[in-house]
Amino acid sequence: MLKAKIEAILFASGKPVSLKSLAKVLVVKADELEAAIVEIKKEKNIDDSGIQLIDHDGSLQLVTNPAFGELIGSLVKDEFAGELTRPQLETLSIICYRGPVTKPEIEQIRGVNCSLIIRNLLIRGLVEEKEDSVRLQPVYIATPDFVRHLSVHTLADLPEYEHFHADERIAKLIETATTPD
Amino acid sequence: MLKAKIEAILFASGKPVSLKSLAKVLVVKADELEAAIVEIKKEKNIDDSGIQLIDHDGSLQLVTNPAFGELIGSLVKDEFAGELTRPQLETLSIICYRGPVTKPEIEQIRGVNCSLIIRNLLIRGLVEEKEDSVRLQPVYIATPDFVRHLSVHTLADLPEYEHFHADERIAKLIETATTPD
Amino acid sequence: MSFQVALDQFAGPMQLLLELIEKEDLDITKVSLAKVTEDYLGYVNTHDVPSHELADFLVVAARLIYIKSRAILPLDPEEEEEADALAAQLKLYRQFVDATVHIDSLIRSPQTAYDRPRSFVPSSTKFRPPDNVTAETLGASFSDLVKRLEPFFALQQTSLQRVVSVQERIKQIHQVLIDRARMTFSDITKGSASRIDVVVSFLALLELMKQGLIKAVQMSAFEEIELRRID
Repeated sequence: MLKAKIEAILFASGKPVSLKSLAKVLVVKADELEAAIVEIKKEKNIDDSGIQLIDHDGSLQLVTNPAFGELIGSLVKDEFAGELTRPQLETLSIICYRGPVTKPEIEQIRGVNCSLIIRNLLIRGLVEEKEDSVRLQPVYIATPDFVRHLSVHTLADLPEYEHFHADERIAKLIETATTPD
Repeated sequence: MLKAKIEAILFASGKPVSLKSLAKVLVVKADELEAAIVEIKKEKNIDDSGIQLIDHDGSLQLVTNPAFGELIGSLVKDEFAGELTRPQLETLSIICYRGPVTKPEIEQIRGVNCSLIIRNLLIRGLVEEKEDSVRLQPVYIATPDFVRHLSVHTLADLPEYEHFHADERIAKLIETATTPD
Repeated sequence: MSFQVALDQFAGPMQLLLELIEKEDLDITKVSLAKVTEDYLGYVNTHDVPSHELADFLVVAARLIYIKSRAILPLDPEEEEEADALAAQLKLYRQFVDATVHIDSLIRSPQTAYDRPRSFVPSSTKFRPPDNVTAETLGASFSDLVKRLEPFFALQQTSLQRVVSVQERIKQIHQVLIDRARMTFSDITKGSASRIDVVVSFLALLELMKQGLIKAVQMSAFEEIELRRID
């Protein structure tokens, strides 16, 4: 029944729901919740399901199967279409692969000041800002809407994700490369 | 695959869809469609499914399992009642001090996408939407109900209204909303 | 239906550097950086880099000129580091070009997941006032917002003070030399508002020398650079 309840809540909200609030509303322990979610993913994240589950930033959301993108796109309006500039695309890619990532880290990779580009991505709802309790400065991650647009079930499904996200050498380069004042 | 496509269409449209238009969009015959729908009902219209399919007056719609009505109801109440979050309060203050103001203008000031927040404020009856003949897009203002709730005769009685309402730097920032970079 | 990416522009100085190095079939090393310095300066000189990005291009230009100037002299370890740092940064950037390709192809693909319109939105808008909002909290919230925007207002102000472009500066210096026949580098940079401005002047000088319009003479290192008109 837990599985059905989770499904009902996600369906009714139509937006990402955090694992935390799910656990609270359903009065279940984290591991029970986890197990049910694994089951739901197994059932839904297959070619033959019209509805699938996205898992991003500690939140879950039900979406349509990306394979039917063209079919659905012809029926409903997509608010997120539009033009991206090269600098925006570059910044967005860094945030998807390295997020949560700070502004200085992004600037280290791109070699340019990124304040205005990040602001623009924030306004367009493609990335969002979070406070990071360890780094004590804002960090940036992709929004659920953008993850949905990428048609992956979670960012870890991006091509070569492990390589870019966790690579120690990249981490070190970001840290040690001198900032162009 | 037909089953999955029907499911995806019903999910994304969020309202009843007639059998006629389904058959047209999917380019299938009525009896094929019927057969697929019978299958979907068998799968979904059981106690252990969070989402169910209802069939009314020649139209189909996905809904939550009515058994979870109370659970869902408690979530709804939370979202549209109670205290405002800090981002909601900030957006509301912009609409009160700078209204009538468009969504892109609010987003320029806050530096983040505000679609969901504005929607929430609208549903709670705190702000309303008007057509603006000059800007040719909807503008937002506080509702009379909300102004009364604030115990002021007019918004101009808000603290530092003159100062904030006329702030030149904000006016300049707003200007950039009409000229995308 | 999906995003479009405008391809006809540079994403930034790193992309430009990378393309120059790859065009020459070079590895990313400090030697290569020194080699492509002229091409890089040439690009910045002849293209209309947007004013808000020009500063970033010029910072990299300054680093390249520095590396190039040191390439002919024995380096002390500290200076070696500066050259290595730029090479390392470029290698890092190179890696993320692949990440960008992945994201680009995903957003171009017709595959897209759609979410569901909010279903439990109450059908009628009913007035549901919040408990925590008064005229005072609204005022405080707006006032906090204005405070938070202060740095942004300052940033806007500076980007409005458009950096004098290299082309404009070339014209200025050339004009002055038509009138005066000779002058010093500090005459030109005296009025500079920032270091970027000095770099712009320096780039303009290099260009004027290349065009054979002026001659620069420096008696010894760190001495004043004297500029003469070639008649």
